[in-house]
Amino acid sequence: MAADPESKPGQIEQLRLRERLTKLRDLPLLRGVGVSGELGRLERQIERIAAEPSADEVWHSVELARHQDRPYTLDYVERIFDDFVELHGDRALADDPAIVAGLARFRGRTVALVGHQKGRDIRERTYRNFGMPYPEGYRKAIRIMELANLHRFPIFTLVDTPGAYPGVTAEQHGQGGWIARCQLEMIGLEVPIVSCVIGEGGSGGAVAIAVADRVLMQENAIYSVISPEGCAAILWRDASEAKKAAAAFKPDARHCLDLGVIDGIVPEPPGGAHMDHDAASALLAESLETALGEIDGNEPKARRLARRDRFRGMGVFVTP
Amino acid sequence: MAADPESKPGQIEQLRLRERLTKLRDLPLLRGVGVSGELGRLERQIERIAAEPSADEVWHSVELARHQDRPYTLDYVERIFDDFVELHGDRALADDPAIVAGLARFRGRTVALVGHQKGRDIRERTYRNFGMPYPEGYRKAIRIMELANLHRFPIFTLVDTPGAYPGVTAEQHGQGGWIARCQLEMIGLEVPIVSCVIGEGGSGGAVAIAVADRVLMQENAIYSVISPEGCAAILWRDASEAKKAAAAFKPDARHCLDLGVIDGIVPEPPGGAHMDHDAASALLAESLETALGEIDGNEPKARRLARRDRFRGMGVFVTP
Amino acid sequence: MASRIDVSIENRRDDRPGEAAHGPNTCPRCRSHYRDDELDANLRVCAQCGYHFPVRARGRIAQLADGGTFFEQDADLRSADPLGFFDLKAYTDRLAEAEMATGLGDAIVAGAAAIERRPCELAVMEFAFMGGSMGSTVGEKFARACERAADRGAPLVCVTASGGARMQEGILSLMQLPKTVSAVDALREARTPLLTVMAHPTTAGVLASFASLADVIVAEPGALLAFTGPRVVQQTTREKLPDDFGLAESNSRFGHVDAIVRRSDLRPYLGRLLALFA
Amino acid sequence: MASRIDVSIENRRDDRPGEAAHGPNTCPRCRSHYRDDELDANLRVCAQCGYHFPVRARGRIAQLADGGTFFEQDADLRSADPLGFFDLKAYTDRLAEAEMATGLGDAIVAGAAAIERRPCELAVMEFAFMGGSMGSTVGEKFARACERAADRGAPLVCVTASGGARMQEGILSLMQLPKTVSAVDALREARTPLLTVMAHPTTAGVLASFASLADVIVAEPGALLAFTGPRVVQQTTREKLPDDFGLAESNSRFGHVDAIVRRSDLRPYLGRLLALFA
Ligand SMILES: [Zn+2]
Ligand SMILES: [Zn+2]
Repeated sequence: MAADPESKPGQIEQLRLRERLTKLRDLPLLRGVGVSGELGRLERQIERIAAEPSADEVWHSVELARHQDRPYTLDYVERIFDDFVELHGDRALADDPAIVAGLARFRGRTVALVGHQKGRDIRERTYRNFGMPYPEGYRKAIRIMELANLHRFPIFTLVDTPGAYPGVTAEQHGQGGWIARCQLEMIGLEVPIVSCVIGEGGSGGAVAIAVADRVLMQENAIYSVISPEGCAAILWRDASEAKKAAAAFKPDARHCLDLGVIDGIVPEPPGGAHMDHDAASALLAESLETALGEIDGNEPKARRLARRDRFRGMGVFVTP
Repeated sequence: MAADPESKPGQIEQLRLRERLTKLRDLPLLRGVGVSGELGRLERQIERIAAEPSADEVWHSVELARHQDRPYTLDYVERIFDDFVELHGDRALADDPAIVAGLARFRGRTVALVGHQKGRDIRERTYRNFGMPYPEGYRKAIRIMELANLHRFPIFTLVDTPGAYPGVTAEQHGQGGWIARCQLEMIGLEVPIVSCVIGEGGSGGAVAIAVADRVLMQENAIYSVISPEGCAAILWRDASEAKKAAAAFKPDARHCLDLGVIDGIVPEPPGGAHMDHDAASALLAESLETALGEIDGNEPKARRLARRDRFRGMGVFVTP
Repeated sequence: MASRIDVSIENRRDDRPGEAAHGPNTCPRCRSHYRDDELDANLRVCAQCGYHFPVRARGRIAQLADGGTFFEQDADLRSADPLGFFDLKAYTDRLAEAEMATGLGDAIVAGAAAIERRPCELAVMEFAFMGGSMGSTVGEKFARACERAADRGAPLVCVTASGGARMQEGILSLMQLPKTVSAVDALREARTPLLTVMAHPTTAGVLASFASLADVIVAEPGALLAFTGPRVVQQTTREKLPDDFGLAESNSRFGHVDAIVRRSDLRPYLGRLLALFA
Repeated sequence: MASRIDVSIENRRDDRPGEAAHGPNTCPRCRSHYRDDELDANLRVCAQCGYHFPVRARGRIAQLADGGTFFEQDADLRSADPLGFFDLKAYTDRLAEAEMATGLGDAIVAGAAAIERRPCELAVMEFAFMGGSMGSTVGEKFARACERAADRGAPLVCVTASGGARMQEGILSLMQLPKTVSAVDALREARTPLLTVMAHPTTAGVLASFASLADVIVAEPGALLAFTGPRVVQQTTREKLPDDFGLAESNSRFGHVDAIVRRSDLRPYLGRLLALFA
């Protein structure tokens, strides 16, 4: 099976992989690398992408993406941005602490920032609901993105959630609908949007704020349709088979890049982002700047349509 | 004082009144009259506008506007429109029965309809909350108006509320903010909008859905910043002085027309709309059609700006 | 740690509270039993208690489209296996089995149709095909239906029944959310109406994408419409769930659907809407 | 029968729960007493308990605008009496008395200013002028401030304090809601920022129009921000009111304001926002 390193990927996949790798080698896809000058590392990463990552490598990403010392959105905000002013409330029902949003200065200009926010200690985790938003959080995100669109501020989103909160009230308040509306909102914006998955990109609750012109992932982030435990519980009928499940559905950055889901991988400091928040922030900042620079000059309507086309084209199917 | 028929209106008012009357005589402002052929009645109504209405006349309007047999929004909908499909829900929290909204056919075309809805019997009154919306109702209104705008359906709104609901939950859910946003929404729409006050046009809760290209009032409707009882309680410190208060703040259709707040008065059957729902509906339908016809052909952006200018210009002040 | 599950494609068949598995033609609410032809003749609604049995995609099309008007499109599209996914069974085997069992190439059937003499595009999901899960093929067929609708200027009617994204396609299945949302955005830009009929169950990734973005949302009585199903909510939060948790009736009360329409009324109701949007 | 009151211009001065009327310089929360110059030196905030006393419009401008930068506009605008309104007293007499008492032509002062060296338009409402009620003149001066802001491309900062619409102008006062909303719409079309500082009390017609439409809404601690004040809610519904009913803190919890900012922080906070929106 695919989780097993010696198994062969399907024919179609091999074809796609080869095509993508050809392009990859010509593109500065590992964002931030060029700036930090680690070109050898770029080479090595491309080699690693060429090889099917092992189950152990995939699982290592899962562990690092959830590492309790990993930087969260506000850790990056305080290191990367100046004059951050957090804005609160969905103007309807609540302010959801699982999503932070606001305005800040980045490289001398004003930008809007939206990100999931986990908590570091027990108290803050509870307050932030472990980074799992209610519909109120997505409404706040929509509001701030509309504000940014009106005043022509570029938008950065940082994605880091196990998923949207699966609770009774969240359902009653329209969790599914607001995840959908948040995506529709982002598809329609005329300002540049760069998203980066900085930890767990968990399912609909993650993609809700990741409909961007450029989608990045940190080297050890994961982005997935379901948690490994959830997948294992359903398909293997045993949540402890999470490692096997992760290897099968491949939530790691390298696979996401290969599948065309993300545009680049943001390097982390040696050992992972949790080892050095400052270094991780510097690398992320460079990547955000590079990615923004690529789309910043484009005509707004053209950029919006390119974003739509980007997502319209996602997926693999065959016509026999 | 002004409530007293023999008192003199102020100089500025006299000037405005004369100006408006000059225009009035040249315009088909009493909508529906031309069609129903009661030209003599038009003349008499103009004469009545020319005279300062008496306190009794104003109070009579207040009583008729609140008459328990007066037709409500759904009474008109079933008589004036075909194939009405009611749409429900604010997509966030609830469906507010104090506001009804939907799509229907009118004179062979599809229109959107939004209106306050009171209840006829005790049970329905409770269900409809006496026509006093929560923020949820205004969100539903916004949603349906956005739907109409997308699909280029003209919008009719029927206004009939004592006011937005003054309750704890309504406040917590942002009553003031949603009344404001509903007005902003209407200012921004590119489709034609015609509103008619069909009963009580009570304060912010009424104007929230009355930001239209043409605003009409039925002959015995009232439109006011506060209820007569509320005004009396505050200014006379005695709610039983409501009749005096009403005479002073002049919520009747003739005064609203004179002050430039509405564009026309929709005639009611003899004795008032409650005497003959069918006849009242026919007169209202003619008026809606006439008013829509006046704005229907205009270029959407120009119509939107004209609507904005219309409300921008409201009020009387002096620069000594 | 994230042990929550918000996409379940295998086990949502009987997620409605209080409804255990029975024979396919036994009413789970009142235990009435029917022959297939009896049920079909009553639109697969229990004549005794009004329970709405699931309807297969082809049966739904027969119920809704005017006779002889449905013209299927993209029937030849098939799912690839981009991840070489293998759990207890290979994804390719699951696809082959589902195709054998349903006679369909994937979990959605789409094409041109007329409902009550109103032309439209009609896309109907098939829950029997891997729990109606949305992979690249479902997303693609929905997006193409949007594009055909916009091109023709005909409304798109979509009947949804889905456990969510198809996890065997990994992250690409999640990408079907923004992909179908993009298609809806283009549809809206063309001012072409989208009407969804949410049948049991409409959950997770489908609820969290195109299904919720319709101009008008109609639900079938008793349908589960939830981002997260009751079992997972219960397991994750230990909350006591309301009896009607996630059902169409609850969604209606909370303002998320325009109307709950009984199956016997569905065709004329859609006909009226299509006339209004024509 | 409609016996509800949602606009009260006379009696909202002490609508905050648990705060009875005292001398103007006695803290209603901790009973500390101050001389005028003491209070002014501390921005009219109680040094003991942090209670925010009301600030008059001119005082607010002095607190917020950089010295010498405020340049008033439309100071000559005066309210007319379109209805010849007379209750226990003539409206014209009330206007004259309010002007005598406040030295202002109406309940708002507007003009060009700079806050922390950032140019802006500044419009400040005066509650002491007929309860900060909004009649045609207030609406006009706000609308003109919007237009000047859009023309100059400078953000508009508005400090609100109002009992609502001015009922002595009848329906024309209600029309100031859509009028100011129209002005905000034009401001937004010009992509010019609007920031509101909601001071105590911001209620009824002002909350239900321009104040709530700002890009960023800041509230002062303890300010009553309600469409309907607690007394009327209590009288009308007989509901038990939460202790913090309608207060800034409650509005913050329910998602209606971006931040509650203490008066001592207000000027630098606005300066940061203006820099971000520059
Ligand atoms: Zn049954
Ligand atoms: Zn004190």
